[in-house]
Amino acid sequence: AASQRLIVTGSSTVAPLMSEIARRFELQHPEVRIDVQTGGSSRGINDVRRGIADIGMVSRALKPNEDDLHAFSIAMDGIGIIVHASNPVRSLNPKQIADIYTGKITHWKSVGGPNARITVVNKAEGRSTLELFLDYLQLKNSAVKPHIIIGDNAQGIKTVTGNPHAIGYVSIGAAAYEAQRGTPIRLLALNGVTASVENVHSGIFPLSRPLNLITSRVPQGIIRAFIEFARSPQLYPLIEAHYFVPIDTD
Amino acid sequence: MNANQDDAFTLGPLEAGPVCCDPQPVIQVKDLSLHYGDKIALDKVTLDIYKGCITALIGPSGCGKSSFLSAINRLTDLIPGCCVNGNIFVYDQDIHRSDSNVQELRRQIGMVFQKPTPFPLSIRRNIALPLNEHGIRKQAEVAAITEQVLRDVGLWAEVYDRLDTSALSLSGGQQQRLCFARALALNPQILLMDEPCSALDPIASGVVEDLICRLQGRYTIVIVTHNLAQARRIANYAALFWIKERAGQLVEFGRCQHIFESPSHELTAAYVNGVRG
Amino acid sequence: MNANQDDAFTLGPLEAGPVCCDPQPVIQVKDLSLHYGDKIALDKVTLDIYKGCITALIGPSGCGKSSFLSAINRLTDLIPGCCVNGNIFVYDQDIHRSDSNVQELRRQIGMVFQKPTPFPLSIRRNIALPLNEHGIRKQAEVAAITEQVLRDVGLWAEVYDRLDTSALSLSGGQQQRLCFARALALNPQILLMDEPCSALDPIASGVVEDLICRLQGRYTIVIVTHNLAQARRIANYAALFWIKERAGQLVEFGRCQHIFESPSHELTAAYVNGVRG
Amino acid sequence: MRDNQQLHTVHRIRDRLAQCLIYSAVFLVGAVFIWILADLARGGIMHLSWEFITESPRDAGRAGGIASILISTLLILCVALIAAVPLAWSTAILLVECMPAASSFGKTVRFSLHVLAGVPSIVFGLFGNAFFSIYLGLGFSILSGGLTLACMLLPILTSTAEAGLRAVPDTYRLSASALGMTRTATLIHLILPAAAPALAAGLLLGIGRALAETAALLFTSGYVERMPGSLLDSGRALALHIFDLSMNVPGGDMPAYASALVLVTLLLCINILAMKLAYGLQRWRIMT
Amino acid sequence: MFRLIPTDRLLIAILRIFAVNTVLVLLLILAFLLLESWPVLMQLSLTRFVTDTSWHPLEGAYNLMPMLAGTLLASMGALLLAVPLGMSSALFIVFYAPSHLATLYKRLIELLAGIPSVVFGFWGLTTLVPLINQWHPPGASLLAAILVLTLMVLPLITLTAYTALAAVPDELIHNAAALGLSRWGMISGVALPAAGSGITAGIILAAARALGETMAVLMVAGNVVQYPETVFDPIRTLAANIALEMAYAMGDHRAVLFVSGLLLLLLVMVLSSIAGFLEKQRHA
Ligand SMILES: Nc1ncnc2c1ncn2[C@@H]1O[C@H](COP(=O)(O)OP(=O)(O)OP(=O)(O)O)[C@@H](O)[C@H]1O
Ligand SMILES: Nc1ncnc2c1ncn2[C@@H]1O[C@H](COP(=O)(O)OP(=O)(O)OP(=O)(O)O)[C@@H](O)[C@H]1O
Ligand SMILES: [Mg+2]
Ligand SMILES: [Mg+2]
Repeated sequence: AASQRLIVTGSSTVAPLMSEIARRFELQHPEVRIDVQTGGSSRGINDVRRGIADIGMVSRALKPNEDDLHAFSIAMDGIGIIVHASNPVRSLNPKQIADIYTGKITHWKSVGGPNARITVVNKAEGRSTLELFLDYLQLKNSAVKPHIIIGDNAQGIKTVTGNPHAIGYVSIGAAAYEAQRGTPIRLLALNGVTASVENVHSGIFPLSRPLNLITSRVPQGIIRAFIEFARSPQLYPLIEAHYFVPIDTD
Repeated sequence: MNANQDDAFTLGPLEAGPVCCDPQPVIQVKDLSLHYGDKIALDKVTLDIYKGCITALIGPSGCGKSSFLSAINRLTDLIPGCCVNGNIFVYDQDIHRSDSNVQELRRQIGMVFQKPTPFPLSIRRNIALPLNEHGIRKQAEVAAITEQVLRDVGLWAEVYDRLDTSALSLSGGQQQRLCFARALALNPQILLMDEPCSALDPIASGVVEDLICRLQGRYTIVIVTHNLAQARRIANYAALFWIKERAGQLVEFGRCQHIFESPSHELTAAYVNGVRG
Repeated sequence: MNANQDDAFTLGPLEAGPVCCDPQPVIQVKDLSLHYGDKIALDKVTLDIYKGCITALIGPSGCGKSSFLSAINRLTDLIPGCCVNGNIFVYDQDIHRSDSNVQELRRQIGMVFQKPTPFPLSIRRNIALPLNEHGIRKQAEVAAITEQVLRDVGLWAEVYDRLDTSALSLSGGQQQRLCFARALALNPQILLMDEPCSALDPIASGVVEDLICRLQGRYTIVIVTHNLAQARRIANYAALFWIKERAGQLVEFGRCQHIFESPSHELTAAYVNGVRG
Repeated sequence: MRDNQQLHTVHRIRDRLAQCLIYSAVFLVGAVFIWILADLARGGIMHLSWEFITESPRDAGRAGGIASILISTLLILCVALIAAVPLAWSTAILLVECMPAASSFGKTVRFSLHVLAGVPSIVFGLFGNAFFSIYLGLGFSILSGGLTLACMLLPILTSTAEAGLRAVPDTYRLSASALGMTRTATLIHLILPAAAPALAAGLLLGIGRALAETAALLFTSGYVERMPGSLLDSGRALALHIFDLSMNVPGGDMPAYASALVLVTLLLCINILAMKLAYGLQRWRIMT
Repeated sequence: MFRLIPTDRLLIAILRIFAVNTVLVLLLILAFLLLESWPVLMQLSLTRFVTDTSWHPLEGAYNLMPMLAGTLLASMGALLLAVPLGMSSALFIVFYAPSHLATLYKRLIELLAGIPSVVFGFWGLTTLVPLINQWHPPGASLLAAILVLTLMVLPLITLTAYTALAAVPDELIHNAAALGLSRWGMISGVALPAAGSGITAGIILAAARALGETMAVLMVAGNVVQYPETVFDPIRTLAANIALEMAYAMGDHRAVLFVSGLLLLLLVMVLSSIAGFLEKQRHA
């Protein structure tokens, strides 16, 4: 039985990757048991501060008022706009997206799509994807006129999958991973820049962010070992398989 | 006293002359058999009920007296698994004919059960509900009938000032008399009673017994009772049922005096003498 | 017939000589008042119950007969809101003294209710359970007592071969006799009966009445009954209760013959003559 | 009584009309529900296999089975029942056997239960999170989930037990008392056995509610889908698994269908089992 | 024999200790909800929950009213559909169906009563929402919430109404029949009034269930905080709001969620006191 337990909570973007990393780590350290819970970046911060979790997952850079925490980047990710695969629209610019999200554009026709109303999918408050997205479009959440509000990336993908006229935004990693598995969604190009891992890697894609692990104290012992393991080059293939961009720690 | 005055009866004169001098069958039961699933409750009962008379059905528990009553107004239709064979004629009409109107039949045949069962409504509604059902809807008419029947059963003085309270707040004897009133309101020709006194205390029971006596002649009455003294006191005819070979059967039927004083059947003799209910 | 032989009684000889020639009070009730919350059920009843006699309590419904019985074995303790004042002495012991042992009291005083209430257990367990409770646990002893009391109530022949079937499978009269047997098993000196026959059909009722007669002399019996004929047949003493000013009161107490034939109180006269239960 | 023929025709039409409406309502309800059940069965049966029951989930539940989730669910259920049943049943016994219905203590308890019964499960979730997970420091664990569920089951178990005990005829209590038996003995030998079917039915209802619960577990027992090693580990309940698969996992519909099918079957089995149990208890009681 | 009385005392003492715990649980729940929501209840005036522009906790806008409206609308809509259907089903079982069909149908309803809400939510999400979407996008809407809630409370209403109707004494029905009442006359005149209090209690129970239902609604209602203009508009209910945001709420936001928990509790208490009041009225 496991004698030591690590609780990791936070961003749903990082969680699938982290579960896999945790599994591999446990193989090497049979005495350790790692529980990965999702909920959102804020929950990661929250739980670490309250001491419920040992490590938090945060899919953005820490804010100035969070400098009591220690962050360790493990990968880069971008946020991509997704639509259903049957939607002929290939690209949108930030102005169009802002108009769609604030309700100024309500029809796909206005942006060259099919003759149908747009179903706007937004994220619930507290998700870092939402914060980054709004930040980029210079919008306040109160200005957004959504039709459906979702929690996780996966839920966003699922919603768009089920609704041919929906538009949403999720982690590029998650979207690409799903698209590759045959899920009928398409990542839209932003300002003509294709939403892809390469473009995030090379830094051309405008909507990108670091994925961090955070702790409340300087990591010691097994926590430190785990964080180091998560950042070690042997995991690069795994990170890439999840369509994130590994960061060279050196 | 004023109450006593109100208690006076408004029952009309007898319709059929002196009681039972000339027995005239109103209900004719021919070879009636009744099953509940596999259980035979009645086996080939043939019996006439005479106009204006009180016929008492007696016999030990489970011999099918209640079942017999239910067959007459087709209440057996309501009991799942109950199957009736044979013929019952009420006023020469076969009640089991497919074109016979059950609701009209049941209006003609009033019934009072062992346990007083007023509906959980006000006293007034208890009587008005069946009247409305049978097409009497005019306020004034309903009110008149209500007063009439409540006087008939001697309840008017007791309840006239609280007709709108729940019928459940009445005492047992009052509830039972309300059930009588409810049955009488529909102006039936026949009254069936299934041990109408046995759930009441002696005084209430006496009041109800009086009531039954006063109804004699105006209605044809069939009463089930376990109280042989009562049967003797009030009935003109008596029928003894018995369980033979696990089925209820009619053992003897005749004038009350005959059954109680010189029964022809040994079972009857044993029953009417030996019982100390 | 073999069955008849088994039916023979094993009741012992009378303990107290010829019945009631010398009335010797066993239960003394002094100024007993009983309330249910605000409702006064009994008001200042004073009454002696004599050894070896059958005392019948009669009176209209709600006059507090059952309440009186419950007070004697402190069954009133179980009823929330019931409050008892006055003194009851059983064998010269005040039963309301704080150091009196209710369980022992109730063992001494057997009780049989109106509705037959066998426990939903086997026939055998029905009798064994209270015995065990009172410390009699030896298999052989329990079996002996069981047979003894079942013979006493005339049930042995009917059930000896199915003691392990559910008591609920018995007929009403048998169930009631089982309740008698259960009460007798504890070897009480006093038996209280609350309308023990009234839920039974006439034949079963007759059997139970016989049983009560045969218990006379060996036990001091207090019986509530609505059946005046029955009271007259079996009781040595009778007490009439009545509701006056909304409270149950004792109207008259005396020898049975006296109460029924030459009552001193006009209410008694009216009741014993006028009632047609 | 006038126009009887006409009147009865009107009645017959009214009866027919009522009957038609009722039959069509029933047909609608039946059809919709059979549609749902058929959907579940059709969706689930394809994915269902022995491996699905015995393997742990992989790839966020898209592959593998639900073994670890079943274990977590059972553990949560056990914790909840062990905590709730003694409390609930003793409260019910106290209310019925030892308290006048009007006593202030009885009223307080009954009022509390009445309110508790209506509290939405998500509010229990909030409470469980604040009290068990954070205040008592149990974190996201099977224990805190189970205890939260126990709070939720209290009113159900108590009120069913109370109803069952009240349904035991008073005559048993009176006759037993008249035979000089103590309350304890009466309770053990007569009342509890007589109420056993009702108690079992209540327990069954409680188990059903517990198995079906999602909202109260969301913030107490957590999301972790792995085999739990101890009661302090987080464990994902089956209902939560269905929620997660259907909401958060693209391509999770098939396993979600299968899990739903397993859950519904499980509930059905428990139902049948409890009926048998109650029946058996009754037999056994008569025999001894 | 003298030992036995102490047994009783001991029994009662033990039972009392357990029962006190039951009361404690309720107190504890109330205490913790209050404790956790205390900061906002102190800082913000209660009017903020009514007058704020909308629900944007991160921007400090805490208007609970749209969600309250959503909750009430969804529940009432569901009751409006479920009560007639449920009553019909109960009447069908008790009065209309031949016995084997009645048993079968009752089994079906019992089975459905046991189906977890997530399963209904899941079915709604995969079947109902796409259907409504074809008719009127976006699909996830008040309508979907109402329909799913209807499915959930319908068995509850049916079973409670069935129990109440089945408890109407046979004698009453036979009496009614003996007076020549037609079937519908019997049902509407006697059976329904006699079963009235039981049926009302069932409906109130169902209302409480509908108000507090979380997961199924979360899955199909769209969760947009707004006053719906048509049934096709998405809504968010109070309970769904808690489930959706609790995981990552911090500070005031978290406290406000506890406030909405309190609000839900309050709603349910109002409902139960209405039920209690009705009950008293009947017995008076
Ligand atoms: N609904 C029923 N289903 C099955 N059997 C029944 C039903 N009603 C009555 N019986 C059986 O039919 C037989 C006759 O019953 P019935 O009620 O007619 O007797 P009864 O003479 O009225 O008895 P009692 O004097 O106790 O009222 C009994 O054996 C009884 O058990
Ligand atoms: N548990 C109780 N709570 C309140 N009032 C009660 C209770 N039991 C009896 N009463 C009332 O006390 C009075 C006496 O009741 P009791 O049962 O002693 O009468 P009774 O003479 O036995 O009547 P019956 O002949 O109907 O059995 C009645 O008015 C009754 O309504
Ligand atoms: Mg009968
Ligand atoms: Mg009495």
